[in-house]
Amino acid sequence: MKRIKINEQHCIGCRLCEIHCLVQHSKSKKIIKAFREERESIVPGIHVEESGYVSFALQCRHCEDAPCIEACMTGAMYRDPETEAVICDQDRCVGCWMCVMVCPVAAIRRGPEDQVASKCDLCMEAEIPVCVVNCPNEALVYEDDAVR
Amino acid sequence: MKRHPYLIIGNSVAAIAGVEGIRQVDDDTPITILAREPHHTYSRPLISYWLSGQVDDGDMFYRPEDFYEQNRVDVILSQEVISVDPQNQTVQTADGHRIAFDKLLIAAGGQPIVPPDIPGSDADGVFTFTTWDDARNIRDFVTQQGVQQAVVVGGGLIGLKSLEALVELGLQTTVVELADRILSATFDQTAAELAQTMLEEAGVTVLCNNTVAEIATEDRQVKEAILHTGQHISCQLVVFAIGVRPNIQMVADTSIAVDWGILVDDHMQTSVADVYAAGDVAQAPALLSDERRCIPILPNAYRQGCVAGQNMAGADQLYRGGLVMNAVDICGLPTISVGMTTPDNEDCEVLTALDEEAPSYKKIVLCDEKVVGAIFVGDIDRAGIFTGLIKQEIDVASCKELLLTEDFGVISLPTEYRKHLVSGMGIEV
Amino acid sequence: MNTPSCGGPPGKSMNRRDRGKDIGGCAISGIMAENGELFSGELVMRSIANMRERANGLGGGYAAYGIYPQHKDHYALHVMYESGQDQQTTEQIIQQNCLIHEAEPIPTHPLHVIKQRPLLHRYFVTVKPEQLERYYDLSEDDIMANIVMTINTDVSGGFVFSSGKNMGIFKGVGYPEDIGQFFRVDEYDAYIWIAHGRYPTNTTGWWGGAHPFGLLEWSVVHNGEISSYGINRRYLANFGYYCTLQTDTEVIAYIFDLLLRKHDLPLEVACMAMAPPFWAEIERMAPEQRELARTIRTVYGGALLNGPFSVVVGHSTGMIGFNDRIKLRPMVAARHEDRLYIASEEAAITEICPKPDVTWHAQGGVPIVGKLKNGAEDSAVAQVAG
Amino acid sequence: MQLRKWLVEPEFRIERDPEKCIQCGVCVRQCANDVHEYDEEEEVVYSDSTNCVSCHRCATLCPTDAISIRPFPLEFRPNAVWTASTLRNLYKQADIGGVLLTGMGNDQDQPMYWDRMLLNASQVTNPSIDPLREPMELLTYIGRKPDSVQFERIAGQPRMTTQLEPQLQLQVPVMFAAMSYGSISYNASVALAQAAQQVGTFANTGEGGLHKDLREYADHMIVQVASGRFGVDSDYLNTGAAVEIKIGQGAKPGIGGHLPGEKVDAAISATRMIPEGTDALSPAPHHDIYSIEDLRQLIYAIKEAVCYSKPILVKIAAVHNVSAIASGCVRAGADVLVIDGYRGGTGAAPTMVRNNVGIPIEFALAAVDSRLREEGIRHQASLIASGGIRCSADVAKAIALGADAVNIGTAALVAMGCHLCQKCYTGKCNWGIATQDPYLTKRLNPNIATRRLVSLLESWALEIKELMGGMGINAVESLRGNREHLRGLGLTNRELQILGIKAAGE
Repeated sequence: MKRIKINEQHCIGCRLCEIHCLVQHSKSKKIIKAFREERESIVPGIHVEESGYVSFALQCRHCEDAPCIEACMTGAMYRDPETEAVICDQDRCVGCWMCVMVCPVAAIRRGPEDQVASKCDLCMEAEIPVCVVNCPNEALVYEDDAVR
Repeated sequence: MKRHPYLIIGNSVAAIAGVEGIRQVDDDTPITILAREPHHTYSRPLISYWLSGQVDDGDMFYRPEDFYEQNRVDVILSQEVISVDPQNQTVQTADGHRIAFDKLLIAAGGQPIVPPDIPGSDADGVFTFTTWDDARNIRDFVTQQGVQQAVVVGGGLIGLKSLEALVELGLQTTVVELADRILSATFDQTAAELAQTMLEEAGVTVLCNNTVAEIATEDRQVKEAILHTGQHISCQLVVFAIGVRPNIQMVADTSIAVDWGILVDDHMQTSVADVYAAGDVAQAPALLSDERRCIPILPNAYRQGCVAGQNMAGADQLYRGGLVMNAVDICGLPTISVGMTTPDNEDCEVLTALDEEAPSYKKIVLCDEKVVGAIFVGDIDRAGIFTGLIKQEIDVASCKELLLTEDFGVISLPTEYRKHLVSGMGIEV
Repeated sequence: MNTPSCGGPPGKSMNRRDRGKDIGGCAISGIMAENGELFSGELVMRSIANMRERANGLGGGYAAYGIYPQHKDHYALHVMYESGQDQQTTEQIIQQNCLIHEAEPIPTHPLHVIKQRPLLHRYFVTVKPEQLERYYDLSEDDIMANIVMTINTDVSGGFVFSSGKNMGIFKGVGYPEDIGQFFRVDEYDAYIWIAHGRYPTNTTGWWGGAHPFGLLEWSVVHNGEISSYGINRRYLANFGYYCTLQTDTEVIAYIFDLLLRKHDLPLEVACMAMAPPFWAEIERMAPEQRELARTIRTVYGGALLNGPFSVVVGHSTGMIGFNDRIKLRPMVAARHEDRLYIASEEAAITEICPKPDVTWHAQGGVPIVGKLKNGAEDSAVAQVAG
Repeated sequence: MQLRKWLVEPEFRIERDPEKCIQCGVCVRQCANDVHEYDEEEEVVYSDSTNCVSCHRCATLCPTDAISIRPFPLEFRPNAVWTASTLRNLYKQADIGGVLLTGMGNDQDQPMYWDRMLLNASQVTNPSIDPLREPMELLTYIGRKPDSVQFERIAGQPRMTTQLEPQLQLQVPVMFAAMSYGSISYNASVALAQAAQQVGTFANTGEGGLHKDLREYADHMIVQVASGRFGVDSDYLNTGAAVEIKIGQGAKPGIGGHLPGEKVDAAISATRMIPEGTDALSPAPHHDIYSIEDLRQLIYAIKEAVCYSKPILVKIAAVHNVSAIASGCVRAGADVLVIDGYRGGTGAAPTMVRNNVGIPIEFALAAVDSRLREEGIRHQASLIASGGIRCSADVAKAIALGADAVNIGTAALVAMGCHLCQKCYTGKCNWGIATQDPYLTKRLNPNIATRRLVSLLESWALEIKELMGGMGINAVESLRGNREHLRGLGLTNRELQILGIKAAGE
C-alpha cells in the first residue's frame, strides 16, 4: 500500500504538516478561517516530536497487523479496502481508548472534546496527504512500500 | 454425515477473528459458525453503552450485515454446543444434532459467575451483565418495574461499565467490592482512588472490603442487599459482576486438556490436533509470565482467534502471548492499565507522577530496565508507547528519566527502536 | 609570426576588403578527369550557366588545374590591381622575394557586360634562394603563402587571387558565363575544373570577393555560410593564417591548407575535423574509430565548420566535395567513366553529361573525393611540389 | 554582536499582516536569528526586526504569506557621497571595530558587462536549427590539447599516433565552483557532488578536503589544493577526477581564508585533517609558491603524484595583468586555467576587498583568450570563466568570448535555496547551506537540492542549445571563442577592443 515514509533526517520541525493537516480536516479547508474558527476543535492526525535538533512528524503508520483494529470493540477502526489505510469511523467510535492503549507510536489521540478517537486518515479526500504535499523538505514521502 | 471443514463454536470477537484469520490464508473453503445467541455478531463490550442509550441497536454489530456472506460463513444461530467429541471429530448440540468437523475452533467465551450460596440470588431483579440479552433484560426490568436503586456486586471492569450505564439510566447506585479498592486487578491504590472519586462525583456509593451476603426479597422481587458487614442497602436491582468462568463444560471428560480454561499452545491449538480454542475460553501463553493464563480481554480474543484461524487454514502463525491490559473510561476519566501494575517483585522499580487536580496519574513499573507495567489516569495519550515497550521488552535505561515527562514521546525512545517504529517497517502485534 | 616581410595580424590595412563578413547563396560545379585527361573549360561554363538562377551577377569564377604545363614548377600568381601604383608596390614585394620567370597581363576578351575591371596580371615565380636560406625553417610553400598573405594584407589595392603551380583561378564581378568568356576560359585545357556563380546578399562589387578562393594549390568554391566563422578565423590565426577577405571561403581554404599540408592529416580525417560526426554517432563507433573521432573533435574543435555549406575544393591531385554535417545546402554528384561531377543541382550535371553511370546526393559531412589515378596517395598534399 | 540601537537602525522591517497571520509559529521555529517570538501569554507572534537579515526563510515558509520584509523605511538624509551603506559601515566599525566582513559576491552597482553584450541569430541566409528536432551538442572536453594530431603511414594506411592527455568530459559546459565542506554544509556538498554526477559535470571540493562519504562521487569531483593544504594527501589527489591548485579567488584576491574553530566539528576535522575545534587558516599565498617557477614545480609535483593521469587546473583571480599571469600559468604546465572574476562569491571576505579588488571576468576572459591565442598556446590549456555567471545567456556569452566552460557558485547556491542575505560568515544560514549547525543543516535535503541543481543545469543546457540553434550552430566548439556572435551595447571603443567584439549594428 501507499504509506507515508518519514525521513527523520530531513524533518526541520517547522510543523507545517500539523498546520495543513488541521486545515484539511476543517470544515472550511481555508487556512485562515480554519485557524480562526476550528483551531481548538481539531486534533491533527500528525504530531511533530522534537528533541534537540532531531525531530520528525509522526502519524499513524497504518500497520499491516494493526493492533488498533484488533483492539476495537465496535468495529469503528477498520482498514479501508481500497487504500488499505486504517480509518476510524468516528460515528461508531464510543471512546473506549483501547486503540490508544495498543498503538505503539501513540498516533491515535482523543479527538474533539475527547469523545472519540482521532487519527490520520491519509487524507482520503486528497490524492496525496496534505502533510506530504506541504512538507518543505520532503521529510514525509508518500510512496508504495514494496518492502513488505 | 456432512463434515464441516471449519467449524467454529461461538460468534463473538474470537470467533469472528477466527473467520478473518482463516480467510487471510484460505479464500474459499466454507466456514460454519454455531452460535448460542440468536444475534448477528455483536460487540459484547458495547452492551453498557447500549444500556445507557449511547449506542442503538444498529451500532451494536461487530461486523457489517453482509459479513457472513462476504466471508462465505454458514452461521447457525441459537445452537448451543453441549459437548465435543474430539476422537470422532463431532460436536453435539443442545437440540441433539451431531455435527462433524475437520477443524474446530472453540470460541465459546465465558460464563458470568453468580455465587449460588447467596440467598436470593435467584430472585427477579438479579442479573449478570455479559450478553446483549442481559442488557435487554435489565433495561426491560428497569422500565417495567420502575427501578430506583441498584447494587452492583463487583468493582471490576464489567461492574464499573454496568454502573456507568445504570447511573446514566438515572438509578441511584452502589457498588460493592470485596477487595480494598475498585479495579483491584489492574489498579493500584492511587489510581483506584482517583477512579473512585470520579464515581462518587457521579453519585455512586462505593463500598470496598465488603460483599453481598444476602439478597432480601419480597414476592421474588429484590428489596435489599444485605452486606457482610450487616449493612442493608435498599434496591430493586442487583447486578453480579464478579467475574467470568470459561465455558469448558463442553470439553469436560474429553482428551482436550483443561485447567481454568481450555489449554492451548502458542499456535492456539488444544492438546488435540485440529481442535483450537481462542478468546475467553482459552488459557493461552502470556507475556510476563511462565504460565498459561486466561486473560479475558478483547484485543487478546481477537489476536487468538486470528492466529487460530490462520493456523487452522494451514499457516504457521505464532501467538506471542497475551498481556493484561485495559482501557476504561470511568465517568469521563480515561484510564489505561497495562501489564504488571502492582508488582510483588521487590526488584521492580516504580516511577509515579500524580496530579490530583487534573486529575492525572502515571505509574511505570520497571524490571531489569524494562517496562513491565503502566497505569495512566487522565492523560492517556502516550500510553500505547508503553504497551509497545512492554510487548517488545525494550531496554529503556537510556530514556528512563524521560518516561514520566510531559513531552515523552516516540522521539524519547532508544534510537534503534524509535527508528524501527518510525520507519513503519512493521509493528509486531 | 612567420610572415617573412612585413606581414602581421590583420587590421593594419583599412582597405575596402575589410568590411562585414560576406554571406550569401551560390551555385557551384566541379568536373574532374581522374585519368588526368585535359579538357576545355567550355564544359564547366555550360554547367554553371545552367544554374544562372542561383547567381545574381555579383560574382563568378573558375579554377583550372593543369593549364600551365610549361610552368609546372613555378608558382602562377594571378594578381589584380586597382591602380598602377598598387601594381608597382606589389611587384616590388614579389621581386624582393621571388625570381620572376615570366610576367604578363592575363589574356581577356573585352565584354561590355563586364564593367570596372581591375588590372589583371600573372607572374610565374619561384622563391629566391636567399629567401629560402633566410627562412630555413620554412618550406617554399610556407614562404610563398606568407608572401601572398603579406601582399593581401598590406597592399590595399593589390590582391593575389591565385598562387598555385600549374593551375589558375579566373574570377570577377559578373555572371559566371560572362566571366568565363571574359577570361577566355574555353581556351584553357585542364583535368579539374571548378566553377562558381555568386549570390552575395551584400552588394559588393569587388573582384577579389568572387570565388573560387585560392591559396597555393588550393581552390575553394563554396555555397553557404559558416556560422563558426568567428572561431575558425581565430583558430587559424593561432597558426599564422590571417583572414583578410571576411569570407567563409577563405577560411575553408586555409583550413584545408592547415590540415592537409601543415598537419599532414589524411584527407578523410581532415574532412572529419571540418564536418565531424555527432558525439552520439562517435559513441556507436568501433573502439579504434571512436578514439580517432574523439581525438579529432577534441583537438580540432576550432576547425569544425558549422552552419550550412556545400563546398568543392580543388587541388593538383584531386577534387573534394562536401557538405556541412546536417546537410543544409544542396550537392549532387555523378560519375561517368573517368569523370567525377559535383554540382549544386543535378541539372547542371545532366546538361553536360546526359547519362551518367551513377548519380547520388552527397551526405552531410561525408566527402566526395576525386583523385588522380596515378597519384593514389591518401593525402592530396604529398606530391605538391611535383 | 548586537549593535546599539542608538546608532544603527535595523536594515529591514518585518511586516506581519494581522489579517493573515494565524499565529502558527512556523516563522518562530525557522529563524536562527531569533527575530520572531511567540508570546504564550498573549498567544501572538511578535517580530523584532533588529536582527533580521532578510533571508526570507520565514516569509517563504509562512503558510499564509503573512510576512513581508522590506528595507527599513527610515532613510538617511539623501547624500550621493555618503550613502546609507557607507554610513552603516562607519557606524558599525566605530562601534565594534575590526575588519568589516561580508559573504557572497560583490553586490555593488558596477557595470555588468554580460548585459552589455548581445548574441546573434540566423535570418534567411543561414537557417537556424531547432534543438528539439536536430542534434545540438554541448559535450566539452577540458584539458590540454596538442596543436595537431599525428599519423604514421604503414603501407599507405594512416594510423593515429597521437594520444590525448587526460581530459574531463563535460556534458554541459558548466561546472560547480569550488566550495569547501566547512564553508558549506555536508548536505550542500553532497548535493553538488550528486548533481555533478547526474548531469555529467564536476563539483569542486574547494580547500575543504574530500569527505569520505563523497568518495563515491569522486569521478565527478575536482579536488583542490590550496594554500592551507587542508585534506591533501596522495590518496586525495589520486581520488579526484582532477586536481586544482588554487592561487586566488575572485571575491578576495590576495586574501587567505579562515574557517572558525567552532565550525570544525569531528567530520570537518577528519576531512580537513586538522584537530577538532581549531581554526582552519589558509594563508594568503602558498608559502611554497613565491614565483611562477614555484608554481611549475607544484604542478609537476602533483602530476608526478597522480602519474600524469589527471588534468591539473590552476585557479587565479582576475586581477589587472591577468593575461600575462595566465600565460605564465599555462606555460608552467596548467592543463586548465580557471579565472575567477571580481563578482565571484565567498563564504567570508573583508567587505573592502570584495568590493574593490579585481576586475570583471568578461574583460579578464577576453584578454586571456586573446593573449593565449596570440602566443599560440591557447590549445595548451582549457579556460574556465567564473565569478558572476548568472544565467545560460551569460554562459553562452562567456563561451563566445573564449571560455571552454564556466564555473557557477552563487547560481548553484541560489538553486539550492540561498537568498543572498550575505551572512554566510555568521554560520547561521537559515537555508542550511553555509552552516554546520545540525539544526540548520538538515533544512537542506540533499536530494531536493540535487534535483534542483540538476534541473538548473539541464534547463541551462536547453537554453544554451536554443541560443546556439538560433545562431545556426549545432556544436558548442563552434561557439567557443566565436566573438562574431557577440555585439557590444553601450561600450566604449576601448572596451569593445578588449572584449574583441564589434558594436551592435556593425
